[in-house]
Formats: sequence, structure tokens, C-alpha cells
Amino acid sequence: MNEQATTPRMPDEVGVPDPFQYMHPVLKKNYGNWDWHDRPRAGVLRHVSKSGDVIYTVRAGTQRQMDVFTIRKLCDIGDKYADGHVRFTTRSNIEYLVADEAKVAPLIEALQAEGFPVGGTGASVSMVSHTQGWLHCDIPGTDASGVVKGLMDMLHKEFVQEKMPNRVRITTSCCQINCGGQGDIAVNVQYTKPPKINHDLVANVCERPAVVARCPVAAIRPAMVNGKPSLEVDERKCVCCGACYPPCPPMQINGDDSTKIAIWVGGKHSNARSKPTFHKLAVANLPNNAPHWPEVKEAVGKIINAYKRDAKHWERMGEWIERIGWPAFFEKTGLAFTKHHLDTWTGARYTMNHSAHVRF
Amino acid sequence: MNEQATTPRMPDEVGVPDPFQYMHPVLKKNYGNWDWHDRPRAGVLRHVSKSGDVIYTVRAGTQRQMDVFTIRKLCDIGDKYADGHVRFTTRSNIEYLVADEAKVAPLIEALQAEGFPVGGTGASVSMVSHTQGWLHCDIPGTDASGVVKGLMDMLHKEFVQEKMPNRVRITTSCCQINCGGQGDIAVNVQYTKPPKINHDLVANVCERPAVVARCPVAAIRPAMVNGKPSLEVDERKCVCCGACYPPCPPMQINGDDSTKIAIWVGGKHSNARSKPTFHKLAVANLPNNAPHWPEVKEAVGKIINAYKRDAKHWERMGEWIERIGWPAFFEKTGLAFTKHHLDTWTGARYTMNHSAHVRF
Amino acid sequence: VHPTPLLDELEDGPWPSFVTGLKRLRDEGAPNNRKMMNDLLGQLNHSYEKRLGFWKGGTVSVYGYGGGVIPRFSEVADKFPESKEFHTLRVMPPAGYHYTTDVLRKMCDIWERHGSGLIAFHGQSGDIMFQGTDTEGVQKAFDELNELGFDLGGAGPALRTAMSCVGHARCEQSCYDEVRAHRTIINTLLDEMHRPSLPYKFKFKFSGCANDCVNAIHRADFAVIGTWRDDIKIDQEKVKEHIATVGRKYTIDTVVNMCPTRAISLHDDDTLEIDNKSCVRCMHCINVMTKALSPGDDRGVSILIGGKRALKIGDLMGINVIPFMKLETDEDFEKLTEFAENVVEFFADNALEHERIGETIDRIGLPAFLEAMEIDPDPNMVNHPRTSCFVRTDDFDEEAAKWFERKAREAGLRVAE
Amino acid sequence: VHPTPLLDELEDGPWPSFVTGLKRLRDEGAPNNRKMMNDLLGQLNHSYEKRLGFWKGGTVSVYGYGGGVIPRFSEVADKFPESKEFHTLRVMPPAGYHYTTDVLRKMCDIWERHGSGLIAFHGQSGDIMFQGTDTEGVQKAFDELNELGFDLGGAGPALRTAMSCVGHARCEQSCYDEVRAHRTIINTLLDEMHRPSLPYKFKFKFSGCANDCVNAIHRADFAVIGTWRDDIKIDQEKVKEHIATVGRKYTIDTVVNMCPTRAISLHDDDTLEIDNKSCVRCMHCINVMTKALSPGDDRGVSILIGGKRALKIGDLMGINVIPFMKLETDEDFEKLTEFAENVVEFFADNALEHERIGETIDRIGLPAFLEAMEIDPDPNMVNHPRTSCFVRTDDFDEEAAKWFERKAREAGLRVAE
Ligand code: SRM
Ligand code: SRM
Ligand code: SRM
Ligand code: SRM
Ligand code: SF4
Ligand code: SF4
Ligand code: SF4
Ligand code: SF4
Ligand code: SF4
Ligand code: SF4
Ligand code: SF4
Ligand code: SF4
Repeated sequence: MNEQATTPRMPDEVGVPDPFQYMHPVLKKNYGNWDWHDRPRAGVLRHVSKSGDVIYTVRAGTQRQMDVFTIRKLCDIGDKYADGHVRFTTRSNIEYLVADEAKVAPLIEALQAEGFPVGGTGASVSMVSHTQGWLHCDIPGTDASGVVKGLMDMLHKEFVQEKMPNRVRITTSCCQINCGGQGDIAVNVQYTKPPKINHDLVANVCERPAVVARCPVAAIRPAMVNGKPSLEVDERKCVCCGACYPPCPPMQINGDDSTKIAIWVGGKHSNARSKPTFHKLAVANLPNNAPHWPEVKEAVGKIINAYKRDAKHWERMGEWIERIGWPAFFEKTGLAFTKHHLDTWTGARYTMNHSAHVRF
Repeated sequence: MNEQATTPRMPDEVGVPDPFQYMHPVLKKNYGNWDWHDRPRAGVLRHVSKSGDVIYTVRAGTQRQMDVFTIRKLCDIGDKYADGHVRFTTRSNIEYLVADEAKVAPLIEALQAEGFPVGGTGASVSMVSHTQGWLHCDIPGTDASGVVKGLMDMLHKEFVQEKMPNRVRITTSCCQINCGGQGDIAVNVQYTKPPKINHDLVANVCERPAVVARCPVAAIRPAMVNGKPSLEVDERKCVCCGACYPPCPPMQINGDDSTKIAIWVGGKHSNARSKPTFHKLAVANLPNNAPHWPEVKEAVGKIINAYKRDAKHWERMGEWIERIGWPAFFEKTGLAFTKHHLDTWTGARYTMNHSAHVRF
Repeated sequence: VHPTPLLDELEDGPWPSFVTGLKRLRDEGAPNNRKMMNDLLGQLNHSYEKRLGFWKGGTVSVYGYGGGVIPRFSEVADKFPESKEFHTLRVMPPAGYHYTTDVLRKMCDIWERHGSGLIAFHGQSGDIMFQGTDTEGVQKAFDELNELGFDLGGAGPALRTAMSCVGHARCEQSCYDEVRAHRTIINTLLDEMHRPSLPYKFKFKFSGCANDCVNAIHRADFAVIGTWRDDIKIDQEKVKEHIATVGRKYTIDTVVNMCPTRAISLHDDDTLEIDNKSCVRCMHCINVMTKALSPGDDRGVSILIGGKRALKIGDLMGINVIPFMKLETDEDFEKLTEFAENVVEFFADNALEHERIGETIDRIGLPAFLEAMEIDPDPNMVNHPRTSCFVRTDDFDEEAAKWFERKAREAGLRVAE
Repeated sequence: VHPTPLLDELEDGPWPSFVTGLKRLRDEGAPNNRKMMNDLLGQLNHSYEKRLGFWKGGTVSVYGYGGGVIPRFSEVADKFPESKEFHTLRVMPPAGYHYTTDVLRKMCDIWERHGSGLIAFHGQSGDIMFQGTDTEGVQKAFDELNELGFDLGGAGPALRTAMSCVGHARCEQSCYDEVRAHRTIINTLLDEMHRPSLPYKFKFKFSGCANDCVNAIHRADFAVIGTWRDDIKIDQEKVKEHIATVGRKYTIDTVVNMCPTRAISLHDDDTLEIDNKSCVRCMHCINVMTKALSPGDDRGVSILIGGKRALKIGDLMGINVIPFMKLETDEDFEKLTEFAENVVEFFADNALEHERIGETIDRIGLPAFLEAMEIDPDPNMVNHPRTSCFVRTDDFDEEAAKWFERKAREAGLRVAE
């Protein structure tokens, strides 16, 4: 019952930091008073305030998972060519705020010289939403960083120019929990087999009732296996969602034969024009082919190309497909429509064509 | 084991009769060969065949539940002013087929003289879909014939002219089974209280497991009441659907305090323009006020008038509301939006506004 | 004569009054019916007073059949004894509801002899409803109607009476021979109607085009809707005439702007262009410009399975499980009938008691139904592909291979079966 | 040094390579970290080979807090012992993600001292993720970051780190002060973040307008989206300039024809008219014509409750339960914060374990949620009213009376409360 020699430091519960201390002075001064913006070139925004003030933003891509050297390099560039104020975007791009137009071109040059692509604005393909994967997560089926690197290498050109019909927002999710969210294109792990249970471990590691409760289709039941309390999966019911794996790691859902990648299309968050939507299955069962995932890249490429060729200005991926119809989507992308494209989950009936509207 | 004196007649299983034996000769001749049609006036169709043949159709309203005198009167008119060939429409209107244009006007006159309204074509309010009600059904909450008579008296003018934005199809259902189907406007019985059980009768009349199975929300359980096997309803679960009443009449769902009328809008069967839709709740809890149902008529009147005033040509009721938005619908009709308009059934989530799209 | 003060209120007004008709049967009807109609009116007025119905069901049928009659016994027979039985015969009309005045009169005569004289043209499922007779009358009326060439319709857990629109007989929009489809299917499956043994009711409805004048998609378990696969036919001269008559702006507002997929453009010279790849065959433009536009020549049907009303799981519309089936030749009709038989058989084998086929499909999932029916999945079956990732897809590649094979075959390539 | 042949493949290509970064930490990082990064790279390459992850969870936290750290212990520590612990600190960024290079450098310094040197800007929930340290390093790094003015974010069944778009700071579309809303709500509820005791996670996200640049509607339990109630502001001169620049047809195609409710018409003199009753505040036309159009002056927010990803019942988007709440004055912000507190309290009291609030609402029905929150039903909450007749409506009249009273009050009439 001795007191500890040094009492531990109590946290200072500061909460969300005040951003004004870091904000570019022109932003601070014109907070809530902006008038309009345009994009002088890809990767550059010009915002004009009602006060007449102007701020330039130069946007560049990063790998998100950054080492301090990269961050310091970005800071060096910011100090030398910009005003020392930056922000990161929702998609992990860095933005330099520059009051002086003359600094814009040199800043861009410096960024490019150091290998940071400048772009991601307007009707471009911005950085892929990133998740953790093998680098850090405890349940990953693939490596988000690797998939993202491969995709952005392929799409680099579409990042640095604004030649798509509208913004393209790609997301990845390295397991079926789907931290990556919805996307114009979503590249997600899709398990294809029920979990394989390591019965020796269950009793020690897993709280069985909690695991049973986690299954969306009540496919798991407690069972005695080899005399030990374990769990059992009804494989006819299991929808391979992987929800049992985080609370019970002995229910191994990953494996070379079972961890596949599916690509989804037409998710949309903005309310511009159409209401927000969920993405829909385009193709499943692509191999988890690290380190280059060529099959995934090929499929994404097909989709992006068809969209680029065919959609109207301002039409997002899902809006384009809605207009041309799903038969045409599968035709134009060369992907297959299968029974797995027919929804079977709760509310499946709301996805069915309850009409005589058909396209030939 | 005596043989019956006269062996009973075995049915001749003729099935669906061949209509060609009754069909107007011009129709028969041009079967599958029609070219175009127009409507010289409300209640009259002119169809022109690719062969050049022309047939006129004169449409008149009936009460559907017809006595033989009425039918014979319609036949007399058909023989005298038309060609003795008639048909009935999906909505129980009678149609006279006339090859000779000169007969059209006298036919119309004769029909009108006998009290049969000529109309129901094009952008009119056609006859209300009819169900059985107190006249014949074993589970009715109201009388379809009476409600329909009242509505058509009120809407007579809109039947004989084509001054609505598009066709208006009204249906009635005299209990929540809803034999009347979907409608631009649907006038349906809506129960407002759980069934009252006559426990003395259940054991004799009802097959209890079948009744339990019929309830969509599992609100019914077997129970012993006064020492007899009966049933019990969990009133917090019961959604007052009335499904238990047909298989178990002692579960009385009808009553002055509980049998009310709800009006639904925007159902559509055709695939023209928009896909077919279900109707949506407009107003509930209107009294079952036989023989004139003034509250029902008033509400229907409000809806019809707002639609007539406001919709564009060819816009059906539901399409009009979709365009102006539900807030405007409630404003323009003067009806109330309540918590009961929020869906609570399976798939309720698909009816919610999951967007920032709002109207003020 | 019972006073009927409440019913009397329904004799005014411009619409034909059913009360007046009932009273006429009471006052001038066949002598044997007058008393029945008096008590019927009494009971109905009693219903209007009490706001309650007073009929109950029971079992009545005709010799040889298990269905087709809706029996009604009065619960207030003590007060109104003469109408203590008031059964209805459901009788199938000629496909498309065509009659001569002659046959109508014969029906009236039969129903005056053996029933109340009250007939409805038609019930919501399409039957002629001969309403009001006792058990004995049911058989007698049926015998005579049957002699006249008519047959009982459906009731109970059985194949039900079907409906078809006027279609080919008088409508230029019609894309297939409704009479033939209707009669062939129902008459083939007739046994299922007359001897109820299905899990629940099963309804067919036939509409010649997507206007769906018999409400098939909502109200039939098996809806057959006419459509076409090639281009809409345009008569550009008549387009110009139409525009000359109704105006350019009005044409843009009511045709161009109302196309659900914006497939229509109007040229400066008042000719129309339709992007037939985008057109969903909704019928709207054709409806508006009946002279200038018409369905293409490569005609057939879409089939939607599973429509029904609210009971149990809520309203369902049919799912478009056959986006296109050619329907012209004898073989085409055979294929259609065979498909109908398969679906009904599937229903008989797989539906739970009191479950409609739409509910069965909802319960087991569309893929399982398609597999049972050996139908290839098609994007026209859905508004959009699945949004849910809860699915086992390990045979995706084999399924995809089927698609590519089928596409190759459709493109005219020969592929090993 | 472990060979990393598979990872090496990811150093080519034009996009910045995380592998190159990791290697640099291995080769040039703080001396205490080099070995850890070597083993980390070894384990990662091993993952690429085996196509499996090798981390497991555990419990690590900082003194005084119950959450905010994602602990990672290696399952292959025998092979790669130096990275056997590789925990992540989730740290809340300044609202809107504004930084000076100075503060970024300080963060780098701290994380070099007490962690691997690997930092993500940002996690999908918005945290700065300081990735890779051992249990001891967690506390040390936190202490220094906390001194710098930063605090841990959320993890576990708790209030989570929120996100807000750049908004007021640099965006003309912004309809409310996101920084204020974000900071006020989170800092008020902070206890729920630091000492996890909710049924499951709860996320706030703040977007200044319906473009929803932080994906709030799909990905937040409580989404605050800027909007306005009065008319869109039009500068007709700039409309003309826009049309002169991009062309008339292009303007019709990209603005007039893309309005979801066809609320826009273009006059012959190249001025625009907007039917503001029809406009649903989707932002599209304003996005296209940034100079000519802007949101109205009567600004506030819509609040959508219940967005989440797929687990358990499938993806949900938030429901628009507050179509409009004014958000300008101090009182407005208090009302917002109070509402947020009420919702979180409701969640704490009513959600089942591991149930998101969207699932709770889906389970109990929207009316029950609204009643608990004392919110009046509004047609803006739904795409359309109910289609199902399965509902008990005996109090419909009283409910309707409330509506009429509210409408009367809104119309400025005085009504007895
Ligand atoms: C910087 C950023 C907000 C932030 O706080 O970080 C941002 C900033 C702007 N967004 Fe955004 N959006 C940002 C993420 C998003 C997201 C979320 C995401 O990408 O995950 C969305 C929703 C995407 C979706 O629907 O799935 C988003 C949907 C929009 C839209 C609607 C696009 C549409 O038509 O559907 C606009 C309107 C537009 O394009 O003019 C918009 C417009 C803008 C404007 C033009 C607003 C303005 O007037 O300043 C900003 C410049 C955009 C540009 O790139 O040209 N922003 N914007 C985010 C940059 C992400 C990036 O680096 O790529
Ligand atoms: C780190 C991060 C991905 C990333 O690389 O950016 C992440 C990583 C994890 N998420 Fe997530 N989620 C992250 C944002 C999200 C988002 C996106 C968002 O917040 O906008 C979502 C979707 C939105 C939502 O909340 O539904 C998301 C939906 C989930 C879910 C599914 C929740 C659901 O109801 O469907 C889980 C599973 C769970 O909570 O049991 C989960 C669980 C996890 C866990 C804790 C897995 C686990 O159970 O151990 C992951 C820890 C990874 C690690 O080692 O760091 N994560 N997760 C994101 C958090 C970083 C940050 O704090 O900024
Ligand atoms: C006679 C009848 C079919 C029958 O076999 O009995 C019929 C006949 C025609 N219908 Fe119909 N429809 C008939 C019931 C229906 C129904 C079903 C119903 O009313 O219950 C519908 C679906 C209603 C719905 O969507 O809820 C129906 C939806 C249409 C439509 C689509 C209207 C729309 O824009 O949504 C058209 C197209 C049109 O109006 O030109 C149409 C068009 C026609 C045309 C013009 C077809 C033609 O070229 O000959 C026929 C003359 C219609 C007229 O009244 O002007 N018919 N039509 C039915 C007359 C019912 C009546 O007496 O009022
Ligand atoms: C007579 C008729 C109404 C009318 O006046 O026209 C009718 C009357 C009855 N219907 Fe119906 N239905 C009639 C067409 C319909 C329709 C419309 C249709 O077929 O297009 C529907 C909606 C479509 C559908 O099939 O879902 C319909 C949906 C029902 C249902 C609910 C079925 C469901 O799955 O939701 C029941 C209840 C049941 O079967 O248990 C039902 C049950 C009944 C019963 C048998 C009530 C009962 O259980 O005793 C009614 C007998 C009334 C009587 O005394 O004659 N009736 N019923 C229609 C049949 C006449 C005919 O044969 O032509
Ligand atoms: S998607 Fe799955 S594997 Fe990836 S970070 Fe989220 S929980 Fe981890
Ligand atoms: S993978 Fe999903 S569906 Fe299968 S057992 Fe686990 S939790 Fe249940
Ligand atoms: S709606 Fe109800 S009461 Fe009316 S006929 Fe049908 S089953 Fe009978
Ligand atoms: S009325 Fe409907 S919900 Fe209520 S007990 Fe009867 S069957 Fe169940
Ligand atoms: S459904 Fe089509 S084919 Fe049949 S009558 Fe109606 S418009 Fe004509
Ligand atoms: S039929 Fe319908 S979808 Fe096709 S072009 Fe005409 S209006 Fe458009
Ligand atoms: S959500 Fe709206 S206000 Fe916020 S940054 Fe995006 S466009 Fe600007
Ligand atoms: S904001 Fe959207 S809905 Fe409103 S007028 Fe502009 S485009 Fe139309």
C-alpha cells in the first residue's frame, strides 16, 4: 500500500483542439465570409472572399501512412514555398494555403520534384480512402496500403488532371467490416467461406454468448467439441460476413482460398443532384494477389474507363449507371452479371425490378 | 349403398370461354391488327385498324352489382342503338362496340336518358374499383357499394368529362384484406383496435394453431380463459391488421369504435413513365359514417381538387406528389402529417429520407 | 316489406344506384325471389345501422368441383330468414370480357330462375359473380351456366380466375395474343382451379403492354406483360402532324420531358429521335402519340412473379424474372405454358401453407427461385445489384463463366453446351 | 535486415510509397526505432507472403483514460521480436484539420522519441494515428502530445473522434460554423470518449453543406449538414457571364437538366429562375455556378441520425430527423448541444449491447425515437409516407390536431399551448 514514488501525470482533457491557432491568417480573417472559388488548374483552388481577399490552395497526394521524414519534407516545402500553413483533406491529401499567387507555381514544382503528385481536385480521381490492413489491424484480409499504392500508381494520371466526368471517390476496406465506407468504386475484402474454427482455442479466448450474438444470421451455436466447449457454424446459413472473427479470433475467416476481393460501384455521399446511395456489387471473387493485385487493377481500370468514355459532365459513377441502366453497365465494362448480384439480404425485395421497365 | 335415382350431372370443364364467339365482328376481323386510336369525345374511343376498319366504343358507368333489369336495359340499348356486342372493362364500365359512326350519338343519348353516365375514358375519374362489403362478404368493415355510390355521385362530373391531368383510378376495400388493390386514391377500411375475443366461441370455431400462424407480428398466443382453450392477444404488438378475423370470427375486429377509414394516395399500376408504385397514407381514422361517408368524401374531394389544380398533363397522382414533394402535398390538401405517416413495417427504413434533400 | 331508411338515402344522385336495383328485384323480381330480396335488403339496412356485416362462411360446392362458390349464411336469419343463404357463384368470363347481348340475357334468365337476379360484372379477380342463392340453387344455376358454355372460377387455395386486357381485340398497343395466352394457360391448369389443393391462391393476369390495364404486376402471382425488343416504330410524318396540332412546347413538355430515361430528342425539323438502348419500354410516348409511335416488331412478353396484397408480410409487386420471352409461334406458347406449369408446381411443392409465391421467393431469395426454374440471372431483374456484402460467393467464377458463355451464344458464336 | 522482396515491389510507380517511408525509418530513423522497424517490415513482408495478418488486440491505455489506444501485439513475435508491440494512439486533430508546419514538426519529434516515427494523417474517423510503440511509449507519447495541446480520440464502445469539413474556414458553401459545432459538442461530451461506457461506438460528423465532404450521412451516427430555408441567392449578371463563358447548351445540360426536381428554368435573356418551393437544397446548381449562385441567408442545419457500416443488419444511412434547425446564435448552439446530449443519452439508455443507434431506431421504429426526443413528425423525414396498413391509428385525430396547431403557430397565429 505504498504510494507510488512519482504520481502519474493526469491528462489535461483538452478535447478537440482549437484550429484557429494553426489556421492560415487569411482563412481566419475571412472565416465564414467566402464568396466563390474556381480552379486555375488541376490541384489548385482559388477561393475569393467577400472582403476581396484571395487564398490559393495547392493539393498534393501523400501515402497517408507517413514516416516523419516525409512529413518533415512536406513541412520544408511548406515553409520554403508557402506560408507554413497546411491542412489535410478527408482523403489524406495535403493542402498548402498560399496567399501570394506568385508562390503557387514554385510550390507545385517543388512538390512534384519531391515526388508528390499535385492534383485530386475537381473532376479527378482523388486519393483512395485508406484503411489499416496487414500493417496494423488485427483482422485484416489484405493490405490497404498496398492496394492503394497499386491503384494510385495506375490512376496517377487521373489524379493530376481533371478529365473525368465528375469526382471519382475510391475506397478500400481490408476486411468485411468495411472501415473504408462507400465509394464510386469500393475495393473490399469479401470472404467466400465460413470461418474455420480452431476448437482448441475457443474456450480460452472467446466469450461464447457474445460471439453467438454477433452473427447476423444466427448461424453459430455453442457446441462441445472434443470434450471442450466450443462453437459450431451452420454452413448453409453462414453469409461469410466475418463478424464472428473479431470477438473470436479462433474462428479464422481469412485464408488464401477464402479471402477474396470484390469491387462495388455507385456509392455516393454527396446530396448533389441525386440522394446519397450505397454502392452495388460489380464483381466478386478476385484473388487477393499481393503485392500487385493485377486482377483488381484490371477490373477497376475497366470501370473507370467505361465511365470516363461514357458519362456526362457532372454525372457521378452511380448516376451514369442509373441513366444507362445496369445491362449497359455490364456490357460496357465487360463484367459478368451473376446470381450473386441478386440481393438476398433484408430488404432484397426493394432492389428488385418490380416493373415492366426493361432495356435491350 | 343405393345408387342415387338420378346420377348428378358431371360438369363440363370448359374452362375460360372462347371470346371470339361473342366478339364484335370488326374486332374479330382486325384482331391484333389495330393501328391507332383517339377519343372523339369523353366516353368515346375510335380505334382504327391497319385494314382501315374503324370501331367506335362508347363507355358507360354501371353500379357493377346489377339486377337483371338493369342488365336487360343495357342489352336493350345495345340492341337498339349499337351492334349487340358489348364488353365490360376492368373497372366494371360497360363498353358498346359500334361500327357505324352514326349510331354513336343516339347511343349516348339513350344511355344518358336511362341514367347511365357516359365517360370514364382518358383523363377522367373512372369508376371506383368495387369490392363486396356488407352486401356479401363475411368479414367486411364497411359497404363497398355504398361508399362507391357516394364517391361516384360526387365525382360524376369528372367521369363524364376528361379534365383531370391524367386518369384517376380510385379503389375501395371494405376490410384490411384489401381486395380493392392499389389506387391513385384508395379508400380502405383501417382497423384501429386489436380484436375483441369472444372466448366462449374460440374453442368450437377456430383452429388455434392456424390462427396463431396467421398473425404477422406473433401477437396471438394460445391461452386458457375461464377454463376453456382460447386465444390471447398482446395488444402492444398487435398492428390491427385483421388477419386473425377471417380464420377466427370470434376475434371480432369490427366495431363502431374500431372500424375506421383511411385514404391512401399515389398507387399506380401502369409502367408509363414511372415504375408502378404502392399507395401511401394520406389520412386515417375517418369515421365509417354510413350511408353517406361525408368525411371520406370531403377528404377525397380535397385530394382530387389539389391534384386537378396543380398537376401537369399526364402526371398521375403519385408522380405529381413526387414532383412537388410531400410537404407540399399536405399543405395543398390541408391534411395533417402525423407520426402514423412514418412507416414502421418491414422495410420502413427504405421509406425514410436518408439525405439532406429537404423542401421548405 | 322491411323499411330501409338508410339504404333509401343511396337512391339519389347521378350514379346508377345498386339500391334501386335491389329494390326492383324485391318488388318486380321473379316471384320466388321477392321475399329473399326483401330480407336481403332488411339485413343490409341492418348492417348500415349497426355498421357491421352479418354473413358467415361455410361449405357449398357443385358436384365434381371443390371450389368456385362463395357460401354465405346469415347470422341474423332469425330476423331475415328468407335470405339466410346467399351464396355466390364465381364464373369465368370470356377472355377479354366480350359478350353479346344475347348471352347476357341468357345469363339473366338463368339467374332469375335459380338465384336472386343480382349479378356483378365483374369481381376484382375477373369473375362474373352470380350473387344470392341457396345450396340447391347453386347446383341448378351452375348446370345451366355450364350448358351455356361457362365454367366456375377459382376460390380457396387454388388457381384463380385470370384476367386479360382487351388487347389484340381492340388495342393497337397490344404486343401479344392475350386471349390465346390466357386461355391456354388457365385451361391447361384447370384442374388446380376446380379441385383446390395448392398452398394458397395463385393468380394469373395478362396485359398486352406495360400500361398494364388489368393491374397484373400488383395483383397477380404471375403477370404476363407485352413488350418488344427492337426499336420503337416512328412515323415521322405523323410526328410532325402531332406537333402541328398540339404545339411544340406541349410536345416537349408531355413527351420529351416525360420519358423516364430521357431517351427522346426532338429535332429542329420536328422529327423525333429515340435512343432505343435507353428506352425502357414504358409506353408513355407511344400513349401520347398513338398515331406516330408504336411498339417494335420483335414482340414478346415480360413475366413478373409474386404480386399480392398486404396480408402477412405486406404488399408485394411481381419481380421481373423473365425480362423477355418471345411469344408468337406455337412453340413460344408452349414454352410459356410449360413455364407457367413449372412455376405452379414449384409453388405447390415449396410454399408454406397460406403463403403466396411472392412470399416464398421473399423467404428463400430470388437466386434459389431462379435456379429451381432454370432461369439465367439478368440485370433487368433488378433495380440495381446487391448492396449487401452478406453473401457467399465462392462459386462466383463459375457463375460468371455462364454469363460469358450465354453472351457469346447470344452474339451468335457457337459455344459448346 | 530482413529481406522484403514483396514489399520492394511497391517502391516503384509515381505514387509516394509507404514502403520507402518504412524503410527509411528502418535505415535512418531514431536509433531506438530502427530495429523495431526492421522487424515490422519483416512481419509485413511475411503477411504479403502468407496473405494473412499477424496482429492481435489486447488492453493498453493511458493513465486516467479508458480508450483512445489501439493495442497491437504480434503473433509472430518469435520471428520478429522487436515489433512485438506496435500500438497506435488515436489523437484528435484540430477541427477542420488545420496545422502549422511547426506543430507538425513537434509531433514528428515526439513520435520519434516515443514511437516508430510512423504517423497517418488521418484515420477514416479523423484521428491522427501515431502508429507503433510499446506500452511504455504510449504513455510517454501521450504526455508530450497532451502538453502540446492534443488529446486522445475515441476507441471502443464510446463517443468517437469527430470530423468536420473545411467549411467556414475556406468554403463559400458553408452554412454554419462547423468548428464551433464540432468543438462544442465533442468537448461537452468528452467524458463519453475518454471513459468508454456506451453500448457501442457513437460518431459525429459535421459538413457545412449537402455536398457532405466528410461523408457524414453514411458514416456518422449523428450527421450535421448545413442548409438554408429561404431562397437561393442569384446574381443574374454572373449567371449571364457564366453562360457567356461555357455556352447556353452546356448550361442547360449541366445545370437546368441536372436539377433533381427540375426547379430551374433559364429565361431567353440568359437569366435563371429557381422555384424555391421545389428546390431540395441539393447544392448542385450552386456547385456549378459558384459565382452566380449561393445558399440563402436563413441558414442552419439538417440532422441525420443513424449512419453506419454493414455489421449485423447491413449498411444504414442517417435519417433526416431534424430537417431544419437554425444555427447562428449562442442559444442555437446550446440547443444543438442539448439535442446531441439527449440523443447520446437515449443511445446509452436504449441501445442493446453492440448496437448502433441506427439499429436501435430500426428496431423500435422512428416514431418511438421521435417521441423520446420530443420531435414533431415532418414529411421531410420520409421519402414518402407509409405504404403499410399494419399500424394502430386510434389516436390519429389527436396527432393530427398537433400538426394543425403547429402549422397555425408557424403561420404566426397565437395558439394556446
Ligand atoms: C478538401 C475537402 C474537404 C475537407 O474538409 O477536407 C473538400 C473540399 C471541397 N469540396 Fe468536397 N471536399 C472533400 C471531400 C469530399 C467528399 C468526401 C470524400 O471524398 O471522401 C465528398 C463526397 C464524395 C461522395 O459523394 O462520395 C465531396 C463532395 C463534394 C461535392 C459533390 C460532388 C458531386 O457532384 O457529387 C462538391 C461539389 C463540387 O464538386 O463542386 C464538393 C466541393 C468541394 C469544394 C469545391 C467546396 C468549395 O467550394 O470549396 C472544395 C474543393 C473541392 C475540389 O477538390 O475541387 N465536394 N467532397 C475534401 C477533399 C478530399 C480530397 O482530398 O479529395
Ligand atoms: C483505423 C481505422 C481505419 C483507417 O485506417 O483509417 C479503423 C480501424 C478499425 N476499425 Fe473501423 N476504423 C476506422 C474508421 C471506420 C469507419 C469510417 C468512419 O468513421 O467514417 C467506419 C464506418 C463507419 C461506421 O462507424 O460504421 C468503421 C467501421 C468499423 C466497424 C463496423 C461498425 C458497424 O457498425 O458496421 C468496426 C467493427 C466494430 O466496431 O466492431 C470497426 C472496427 C475497427 C477496428 C477497431 C477493428 C477491430 O475490431 O480491431 C480497426 C482497428 C485497426 C487498427 O489496427 O488501427 N470499424 N471504421 C479508422 C479509424 C481511424 C480513426 O480513428 O480516425
Ligand atoms: C378498357 C380497359 C381495358 C380492359 O380490358 O378493360 C382499358 C383500355 C385502354 N387503356 Fe387502360 N384500360 C383499362 C384499365 C386500365 C387500368 C386498370 C384500372 O383502371 O384498374 C390501368 C392501370 C391504372 C394504374 O396505373 O393504376 C390502365 C392504364 C392505362 C394507361 C396508363 C396511364 C398512365 O399514364 O399511367 C394507358 C395509356 C393512356 O392513357 O394512353 C391506357 C390506355 C388505354 C387505351 C387507350 C389503350 C388503347 O390504345 O386502346 C384504352 C382506352 C382507354 C381509355 O379509357 O381512354 N391504360 N388502364 C380498361 C378500362 C377501365 C375503365 O373502365 O376505366
Ligand atoms: C369478390 C372479391 C371482391 C369483389 O367484390 O370484387 C373478393 C372477395 C373476397 N376476397 Fe379477395 N376478392 C376479390 C379480389 C381480390 C383481389 C384483386 C385481384 O384479384 O386482382 C385481391 C388482391 C390481389 C391478391 O390476390 O393479393 C384480393 C385479396 C384477398 C386476400 C389477400 C391476399 C393476400 O395475399 O394479401 C384475401 C384473404 C385470403 O385469401 O385469406 C381475400 C379474401 C377474400 C374473401 C374470400 C374473404 C374471405 O376470406 O371470406 C372475399 C369474399 C367476398 C365475397 O363474399 O364474395 N382477398 N381479393 C374479388 C374476387 C371476385 C372475383 O373472383 O372476380
Ligand atoms: S477494414 Fe477491417 S481490416 Fe481494415 S482497418 Fe477496418 S477493421 Fe481493420
Ligand atoms: S462469418 Fe458471419 S454469418 Fe458466418 S458464422 Fe461468422 S458471423 Fe455468422
Ligand atoms: S376487402 Fe375485405 S370485406 Fe371487402 S370483399 Fe375483400 S375480403 Fe371482403
Ligand atoms: S389483428 Fe393482426 S396483428 Fe392483431 S392479433 Fe390479429 S392478426 Fe395479429
Ligand atoms: S394493357 Fe396495353 S395492350 Fe392491353 S388494353 Fe391496355 S394499353 Fe392495350
Ligand atoms: S417508351 Fe417510355 S422509355 Fe421508351 S422512349 Fe417512350 S417514353 Fe421513353
Ligand atoms: S461540405 Fe460543403 S461547406 Fe463543407 S467543404 Fe464541402 S462544400 Fe464546403
Ligand atoms: S440546389 Fe439542387 S434542387 Fe435546388 S435548384 Fe439547385 S440543383 Fe435544383
